[in-house]
Amino acid sequence: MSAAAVAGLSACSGDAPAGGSSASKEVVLGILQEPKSWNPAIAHVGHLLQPYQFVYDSLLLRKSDGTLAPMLATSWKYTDDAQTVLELTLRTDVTFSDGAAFDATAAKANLDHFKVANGPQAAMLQNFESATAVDAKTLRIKLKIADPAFEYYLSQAAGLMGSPAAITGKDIDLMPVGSGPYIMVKDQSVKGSQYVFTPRKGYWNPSLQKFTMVTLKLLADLTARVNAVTTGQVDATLLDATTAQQANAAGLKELSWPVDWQGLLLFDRDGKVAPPLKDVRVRQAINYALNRDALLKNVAMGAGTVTSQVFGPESGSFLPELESRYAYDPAKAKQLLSDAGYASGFDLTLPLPPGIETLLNYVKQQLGDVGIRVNLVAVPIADYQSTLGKGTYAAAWFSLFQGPTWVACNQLIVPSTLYNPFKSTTPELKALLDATQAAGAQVGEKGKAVNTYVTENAWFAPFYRVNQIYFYDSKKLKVTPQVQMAVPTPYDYEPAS
Amino acid sequence: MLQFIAKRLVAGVVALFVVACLTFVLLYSTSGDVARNIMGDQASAASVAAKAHELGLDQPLMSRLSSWLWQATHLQFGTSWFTSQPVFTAIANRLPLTLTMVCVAILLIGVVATFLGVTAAVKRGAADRAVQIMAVLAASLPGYIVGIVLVLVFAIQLRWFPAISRIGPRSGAAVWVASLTLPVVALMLNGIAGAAQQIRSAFIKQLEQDYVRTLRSRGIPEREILFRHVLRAAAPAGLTVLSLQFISLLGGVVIIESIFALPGLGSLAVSATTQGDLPLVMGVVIYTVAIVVVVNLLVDVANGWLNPKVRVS
Amino acid sequence: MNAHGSEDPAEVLDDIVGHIPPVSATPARGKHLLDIVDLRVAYPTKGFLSRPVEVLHGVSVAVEEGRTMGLVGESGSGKTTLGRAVLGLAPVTGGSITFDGHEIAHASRSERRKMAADIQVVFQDPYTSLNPSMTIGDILSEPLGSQGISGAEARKRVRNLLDRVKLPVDSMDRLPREFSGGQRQRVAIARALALEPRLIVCDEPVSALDLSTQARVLDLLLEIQEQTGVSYLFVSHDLDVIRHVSHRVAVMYKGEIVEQGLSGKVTESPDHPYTRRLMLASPVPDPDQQAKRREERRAFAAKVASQLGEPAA
Amino acid sequence: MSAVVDDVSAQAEPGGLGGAVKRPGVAGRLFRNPMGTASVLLLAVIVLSAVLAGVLAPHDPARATDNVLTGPTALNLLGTDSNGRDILSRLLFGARGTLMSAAIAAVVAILIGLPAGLLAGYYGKWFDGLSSWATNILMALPGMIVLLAVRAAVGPNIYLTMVIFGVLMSPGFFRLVRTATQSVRNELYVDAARVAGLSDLSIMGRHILGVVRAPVIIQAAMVSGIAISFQSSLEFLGLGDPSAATWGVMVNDGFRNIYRQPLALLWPTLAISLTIGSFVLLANALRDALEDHVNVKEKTSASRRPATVAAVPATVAAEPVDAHLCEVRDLRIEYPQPGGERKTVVDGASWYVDRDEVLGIVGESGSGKSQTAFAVLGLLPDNALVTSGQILFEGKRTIDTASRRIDQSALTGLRGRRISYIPQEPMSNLDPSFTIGSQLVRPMTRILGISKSEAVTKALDLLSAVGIPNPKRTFSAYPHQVSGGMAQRVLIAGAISCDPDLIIADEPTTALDVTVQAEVLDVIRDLQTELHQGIILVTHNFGVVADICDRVAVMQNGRIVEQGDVRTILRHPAHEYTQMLLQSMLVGKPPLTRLMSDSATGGMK
Repeated sequence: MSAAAVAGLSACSGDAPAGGSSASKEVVLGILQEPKSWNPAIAHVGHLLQPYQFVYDSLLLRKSDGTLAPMLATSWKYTDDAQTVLELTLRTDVTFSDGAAFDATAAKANLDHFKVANGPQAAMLQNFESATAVDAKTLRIKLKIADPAFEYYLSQAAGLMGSPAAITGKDIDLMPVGSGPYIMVKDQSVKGSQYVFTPRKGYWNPSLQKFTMVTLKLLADLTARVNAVTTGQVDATLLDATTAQQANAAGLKELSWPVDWQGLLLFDRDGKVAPPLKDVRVRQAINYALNRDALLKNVAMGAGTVTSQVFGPESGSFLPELESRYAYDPAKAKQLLSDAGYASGFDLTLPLPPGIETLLNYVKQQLGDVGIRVNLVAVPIADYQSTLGKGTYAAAWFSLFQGPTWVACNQLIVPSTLYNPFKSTTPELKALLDATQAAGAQVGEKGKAVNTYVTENAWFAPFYRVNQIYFYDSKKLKVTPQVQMAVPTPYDYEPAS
Repeated sequence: MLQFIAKRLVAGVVALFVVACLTFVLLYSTSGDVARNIMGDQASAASVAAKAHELGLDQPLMSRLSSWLWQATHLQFGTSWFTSQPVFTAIANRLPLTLTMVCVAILLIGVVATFLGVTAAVKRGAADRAVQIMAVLAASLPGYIVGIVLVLVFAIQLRWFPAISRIGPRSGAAVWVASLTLPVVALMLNGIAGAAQQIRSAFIKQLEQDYVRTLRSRGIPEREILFRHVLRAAAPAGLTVLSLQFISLLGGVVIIESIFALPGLGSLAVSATTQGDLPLVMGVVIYTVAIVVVVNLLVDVANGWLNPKVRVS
Repeated sequence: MNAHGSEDPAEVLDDIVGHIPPVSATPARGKHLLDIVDLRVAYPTKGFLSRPVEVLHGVSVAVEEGRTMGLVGESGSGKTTLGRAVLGLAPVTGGSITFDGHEIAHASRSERRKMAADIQVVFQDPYTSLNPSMTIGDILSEPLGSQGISGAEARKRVRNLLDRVKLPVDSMDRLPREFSGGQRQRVAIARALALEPRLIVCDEPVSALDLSTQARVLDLLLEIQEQTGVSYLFVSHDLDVIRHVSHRVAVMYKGEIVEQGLSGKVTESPDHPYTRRLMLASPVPDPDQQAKRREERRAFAAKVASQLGEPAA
Repeated sequence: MSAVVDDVSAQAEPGGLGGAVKRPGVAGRLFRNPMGTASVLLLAVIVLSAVLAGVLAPHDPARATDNVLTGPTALNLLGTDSNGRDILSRLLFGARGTLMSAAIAAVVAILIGLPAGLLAGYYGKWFDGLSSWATNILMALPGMIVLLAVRAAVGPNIYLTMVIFGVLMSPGFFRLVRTATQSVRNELYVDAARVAGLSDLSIMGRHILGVVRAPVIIQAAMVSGIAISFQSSLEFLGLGDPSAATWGVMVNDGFRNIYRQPLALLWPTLAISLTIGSFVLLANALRDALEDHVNVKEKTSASRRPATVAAVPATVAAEPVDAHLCEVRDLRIEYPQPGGERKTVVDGASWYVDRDEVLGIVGESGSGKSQTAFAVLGLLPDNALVTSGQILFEGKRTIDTASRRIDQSALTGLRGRRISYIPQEPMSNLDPSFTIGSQLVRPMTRILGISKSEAVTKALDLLSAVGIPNPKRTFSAYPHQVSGGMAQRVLIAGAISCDPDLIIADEPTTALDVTVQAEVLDVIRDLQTELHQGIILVTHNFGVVADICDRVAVMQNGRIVEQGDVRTILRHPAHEYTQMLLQSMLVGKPPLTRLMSDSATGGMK
């Protein structure tokens, strides 16, 4: 009820240029993270993809349901059986904000740049060999080896197209130069605080320019976001289950969709740091010891789905029967530990990032109940990923998004990933992975075997898929969630009409 | 007087240099894995190593220190690891807000605390006890508690002020006033009573001086004695109290900015610390210490000016 | 001194008499217990590279066994510094101090400790010369303890000391603040006597005391000298006190001795104009005699001034 | 009064120090203060509950349950946190971590600050310079920013952070100890100890540690409070160690769930505030206890302000037909003592002074002579009680008989205009911040209502009248630029600047050298001969009395024992006290002989 009043206050207080009737088409979104650089090659996923999409178009568009649609590329297809040559047909009516025209040469330049720019998602192009501008509107991409996720990548960070002249320049860090629906208003944007975007004149697809102004306000702190969205200072933002009640009471509209799975990654499958983990029975015992329902209820207020597998329902390799593969059974857990020779339990050290202590305290409690003595060691968030990658810890909690089959395999299972610090593999698994990689359209089906293998061998101890809980002011706008993505894409917001 | 100022200036620069060296060594001797953190989980080991090289993390500490110092003499403090922004720019963007808050707060503390302190010193009795009780209360409540209570009451419940800052680069005065009222009040509350108590002591000490009695014996009105003579004599002590308050406000602003999501130096310090953005942390330390050095210099000069022994010689 | 010092008529005169050479610096006869020859003392000053300030410019004075050497002078004359130099409490930069044939001007702390039994002190201010938090018993046994006397023997000696300075034995368990100024000075004398020294430096021992108390303390000091044969180096600004207790007298002025000799001679019919001025300035307790002395003083000042061709103040 | 009276002054010294009154120690005084008792008790409870947490806690503080964020229930008296753990039990155990952090910070700060302060204060020289320099740098560091930097460098290690915080807090101790050591080091009793042959180490142990002990405890209490505040702030920001069990971590947890269960935030903040508050109160109470005995002594010399007259019926004397310039009748001034009794400092004193006359009020310390003078000026300390008597200026009462208060309205018209004052200490009685000229001019423009330029001319005349050779230079000088003798002349010039009828001179030459004293007395005498004021000269020196006074009143223990013509009193004293005082004079006595007939064997009664 007061949102209108606050919005009015904001309009007259000089936050926004005098907009008259168009004032209602301005939107303020609360964001959790900000881009490190506006270089499109530095884009990431989720929170760190959304801001780029306001100013950069991608080659392909990933719709809110996860299906791919034309964007800068009007059509695309693999031209060989081995699925290693991909040919895209590009739009010819697109320009970048610095005036340069978008064509196949520009697209090639972007892919080449992405490959060498050493961005956090550089691995997306690990199978990319070369790109060729056949003509102005035809781009041919050659892959070293089939990559079932490649089209998906072109809708993500790897597909963002910047002006070829700008992306290698120095200024790109601070000022984006793309072909996207909006341009950043530099003198109203402050790092660490807010970014302001206005529609770009002459954009090829005005239907994507739904707002007269978009402000992204960085609010890393959850309570600050609750305060901001309930008092109408931002129009939409991500909260969580614990704060949902407050936002609902303020009359905000709630969206809820699963994205990340959370659980323990039992890295040390060869027992290098924690010998007990070498035994599959011990890893299974950990899985049986977890009371997932209690965790979900106590920590996430039930907003999610318990699971025993790491592949998500939309991944293509999801197996409903694995959902409750390790139902809560502490007696069985103790039995398995006893069988493995650890009847009196063992010590397990887990790294503890800030903010996760509630969850891990429960995990510690539940594992302790079957005799596994968990020691939590605080690790700053800044060091958390690198600590995991160094193999200091035999197991660790993490929250990871559930991508398509091959994305998930690449992220979690292959020996080269950060989340496999001990490079564990077996010949059997390797064969399954190879088959999946080469499966083409059958990637999901083949991936099910990988899923079954890692679940049965208890490579992980997943807890649940937690729901993203997103709130927005329905009087001002309408939001559709983006599947498998932490926050909606810019295309998912529209004014409330 | 000029020599006096020059001496203090040199001392300040030396202090800055020492603090810079110590902070640099403290920060950078333990930072090994920041490249992985910058690059994210999908980056390959090779690209992480490349990043580390790009940041100069493979150089010996002392050579990094000397190159930092050399850059610093040109007012270049490196580039943020996480936002690619020059540290100078990042801080320059945020400094005005923080300085505004701190300066407004210190001015208000100065005025209110002087009023309270003088009242307590002259009236004694109930006024004195009230100031003492306030001082104990204020010292007992950490800044974050005050901040949270102010947000809950005045922003969430009463909606008189915004819960989080609405300040942007082109915001008008109205936005600044609205967004900064609660934070400044929160900042002040902790300092005001303590400063009042110290000003009270300084004032009483001067009231007990022999010359006050002699002035009274000369028939000078009490009000003139208090405000022309005693207040002036107590001013150096009061200024010193305020300069210490200023230093503590620069720390307190960290908490307050975080609670009110204000884009100032304090929230920059917190986010840089959380991320391990060492160039920014380093820059924030140097800037705040430089500000303190300047403020202390101003206070020294003011005190020197107030003291005829320094001024006249 | 100060920027306008020379305008003070008293100091104009000071400058004049300061240029007159010292009178009758004849060495004292008899056995010298303490011999100070050409003593120079300079205090370091604050600040980097600033030169030390010399406060004694080559002073020679001697104390005979069992006798009192009175040292008189006004503030800033260096008389107290001379006493402190003998005690090893002032930085000696030149000359010698010989005690009983031993050079002690630069004695080390351990040599000093041995000497503690021979040279003791009574200070001016009986309020700060006793540690307020120690009982009289502790204060008196402190010097005994440093010479290895403790326990029952120490207590016995403390009792004797209290008896000797006419304080009741139950004073032992009391704190200094329970005693009056005169009583405290008795405690200080008892402390000086604890090790049965041969020389006591009395630094203005009665100037903080009331008239009647001063008389009693002087009586006590004289009585102790008769009984024990101790020597005194007696420092005071009061010519009357010096005349009363001294066998020989030295007059100090701006770090130098301007006149010394037998007490009667120096204090009754001085040769040096400064001593004469000092004598004429101290008032006598009879209106008519004082009126006469006042006239003498004025006449003398006029004479000195006219001798130097300047108008009288 | 007591068995140990040997000196007359013993009976009359401020604070009644002559007797053997046992005063309670610092601890005793601390507990006499309700705030002190409360803070000690509260801290004791907090420390005990931390120590006995294992016994007292109703639940395992680490036991996570499914009762998440409940309010207070019978099972969980204060409710549960986001892990369903019992908040009460966690508060009890959390006190350990929080108090330990405070203790670490305080101990580290003391371990650095105390020895460094002792060494710097005692030996000075290069170490003092170096450590003071380092201290200044440390004090210029904003603590929170440094702790953030430390956190960025070493990670969420709360104890290590507190060690660094202790280093940051060490300047407080350093300065405290250094200042105390320096002042004690210059005390004569330390010199006496050195002369007695004590080593530096035992001097520090015996004389210096005792002095710094209490201030260090006070500072430690303050630092402990600040440390808890900083530590919980860091944890609130999420920069603490989330696996540690401290109140700050509980605050962080509570804050994150503030909308689900505000009580989970309330309890730990309450615990933190109470603990910090106790430390602050303890420090305040300790400070009060330490300053207690100083206060009693200082009060008598505290600011001279209008005094209250107690409601005692006055003996209303008949107004004399031809009034003296100033007359004091049966004046009685008392001070309340901490114990509830009153100390009488002036006990029924009566005297008068006329125009063109110098009255000497002579007596030893504590005789009440200065108090009488200040009563005439109406500048007694706040707590002084005028319990009887009257003061008449030209027959006009300055003590209001109806309200029994000093009639400030009457005195405001007199003070500065008709009655003026020459103080004892020349330097401390001039405001160091103003030029001598401005301090002379302002009363004249105010009282005489003359223009500023007239006042300047008159001030220059006055300065030359009091024998200052170059009035213009002195006029524009600051007090620190002139000598003590000159300053006293300036004060005399000030006293006569508004042509007063009565000058009250309180020991005007005591602080001066004897040669300067003679000249200052000359100035006063010459001015009086010319201007014919009445002068009340308070002194202890019979020589000064003989030099300048016409009449003398001798005071002892607040009473006038004898008064009369100066020659009569000095040559033929009637009262034994006056006789004894004159007997103590050294002038004319044979040297090296006893002065007192009862020499040193006892005291006067």
